[in-house]
Amino acid sequence: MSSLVATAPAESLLAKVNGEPVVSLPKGLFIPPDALEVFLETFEGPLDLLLYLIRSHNLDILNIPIAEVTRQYMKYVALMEAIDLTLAADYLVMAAMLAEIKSRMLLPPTSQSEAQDETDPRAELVRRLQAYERYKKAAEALDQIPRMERDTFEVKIDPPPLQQERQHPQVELESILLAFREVVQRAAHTTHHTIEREVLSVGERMKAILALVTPHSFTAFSELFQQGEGRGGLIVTLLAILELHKEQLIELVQVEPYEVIHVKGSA
Amino acid sequence: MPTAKASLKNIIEAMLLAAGQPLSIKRITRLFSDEWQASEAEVREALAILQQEYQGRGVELKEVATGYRFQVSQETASWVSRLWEERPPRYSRALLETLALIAYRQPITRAEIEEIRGVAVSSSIIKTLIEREWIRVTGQRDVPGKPALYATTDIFLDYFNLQNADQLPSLMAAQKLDTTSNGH
Amino acid sequence: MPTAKASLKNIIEAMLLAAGQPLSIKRITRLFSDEWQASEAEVREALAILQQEYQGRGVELKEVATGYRFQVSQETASWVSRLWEERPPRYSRALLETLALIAYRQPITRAEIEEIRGVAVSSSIIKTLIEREWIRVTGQRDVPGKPALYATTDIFLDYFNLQNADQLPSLMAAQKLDTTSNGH
Repeated sequence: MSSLVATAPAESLLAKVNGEPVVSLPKGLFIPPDALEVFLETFEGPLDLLLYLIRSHNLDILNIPIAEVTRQYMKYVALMEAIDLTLAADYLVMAAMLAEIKSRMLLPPTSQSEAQDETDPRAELVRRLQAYERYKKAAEALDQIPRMERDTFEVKIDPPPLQQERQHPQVELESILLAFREVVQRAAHTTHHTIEREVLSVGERMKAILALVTPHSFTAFSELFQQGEGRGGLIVTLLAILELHKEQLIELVQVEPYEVIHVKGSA
Repeated sequence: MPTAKASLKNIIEAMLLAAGQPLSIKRITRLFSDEWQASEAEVREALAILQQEYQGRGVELKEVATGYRFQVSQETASWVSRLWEERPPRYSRALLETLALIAYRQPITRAEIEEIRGVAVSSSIIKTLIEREWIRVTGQRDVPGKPALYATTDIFLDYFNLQNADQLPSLMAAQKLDTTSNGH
Repeated sequence: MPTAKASLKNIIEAMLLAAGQPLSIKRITRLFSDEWQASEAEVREALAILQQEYQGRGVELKEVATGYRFQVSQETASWVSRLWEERPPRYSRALLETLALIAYRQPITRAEIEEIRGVAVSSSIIKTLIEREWIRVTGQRDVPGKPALYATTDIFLDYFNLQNADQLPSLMAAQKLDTTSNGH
């Protein structure tokens, strides 16, 4: 399998990822580092990023070299984190999915699974990538259609002077009041939601925990919980730890019952 | 391929029909100044040809004080007027919400309206409200870009039988309204 | 005196140029209902003649979802745009992809869009699309939570110069996983 990683084109230090300096950009990233953020922000999510990796390296979407693609994907995710790009939880979920497919492909096929289960572990991912690509292309085609305000314009000459009494829609004072109330309520509603999301997002917390733990050393379980966050914060942190553990992104170690639990990042 | 002159004529035709206001020969010529370098004489010539071509049609090209414009010809005008005699459509929710915010939070900028509503306010909404003379620009907010401040007019107050904006019903009244009528 | 047919054509020409929105054959015919008694066939014929007469000019007569309208022809459009300082609105990829999914998979819920795109759809995108009246809620999916179903509108089709959803560019076909592919 050919490596997708460029052989050290740039010697300058670009960023630090998990404490390790990044000296080379993934292949296909021939852009000045200051444009990096703009470039990374152009991805419309994990599927888009994966498609980019596959298409820009001319890989066969039906036979994705999953180990290489995963490695590349994680490199980009690490880069995004390194330059403090707000990383949506969707990227981490995809990372977990890739890791799972990778491990399933490493498993020797059992006789039973060979008999009735010929599905490629990559099948679901391929299906999703294809579906996304279809609509991504459709959106590009839609953008090409000649449209108003860009490729053509409305024609409008003045109405004839004969009609002086232009009919206007009638409006009740009541409907203005109701419109105002609705807009005020909606504004209050959205603010409320944003606050809730920011404080209690499991995805965000997963990211925060991943940033805290390293594969090389143990972190005390209790250190992951922040004082003064209240019950909600405790629950979100616990959920995030369980989720990360389920996705095998962290390891939990306890020497004896009731001993301190330690956490470390998966190698 | 049309000849250069035919195209100049076509472009001027389209400009006049899309502009929504009369265009002077100077302004038209200026729009061609960089690449095309059309002269005023050429523009004038194209206008003359257009004027001829539209003779005996549904619209005519007229020269008025501020320039040239297409207008509905006399023979067709009474028929065309029928378009506006039909029952006018209702205002969109977006328009009512914009109007409500201007009424209750005046003076207010477009950006402030957009921030509260969470979406862009289309220019046509502001235009419709100004055309109806329900809102007007009262000044500029003293921030970068000097955005226009909108407020309601006396015509707006008259329409709703109000003496001043303080007489607008309070939000409390809306709550009451809600309990009496169960929506629609 | 113009002949009856020529005048019908002239009137329709003037109506379409002054209306500021597409007019359907039905609506045009209705405007002639009392005195003139023009039939839909006659109106259709006049429109066909107009369409021909405006070929190769600065504006063209187009049929879109809600009716016929005159619009600036593509050859002259870039010149006409010089009339305004505002640049045409640009739409983000996220918005266009969301719109494409609604157009091709309607009716569709927000969660279904998110599943295909693999990322959350921001509320502001849905709001913008509704505000532009390109999409609307057509019902609710009969699953827990009763999520809203979105579909595109005729105004969306009008904006993109389409008569109906069948005129959307065709979707690319997906390769099958089980067939041996040799790339492309």
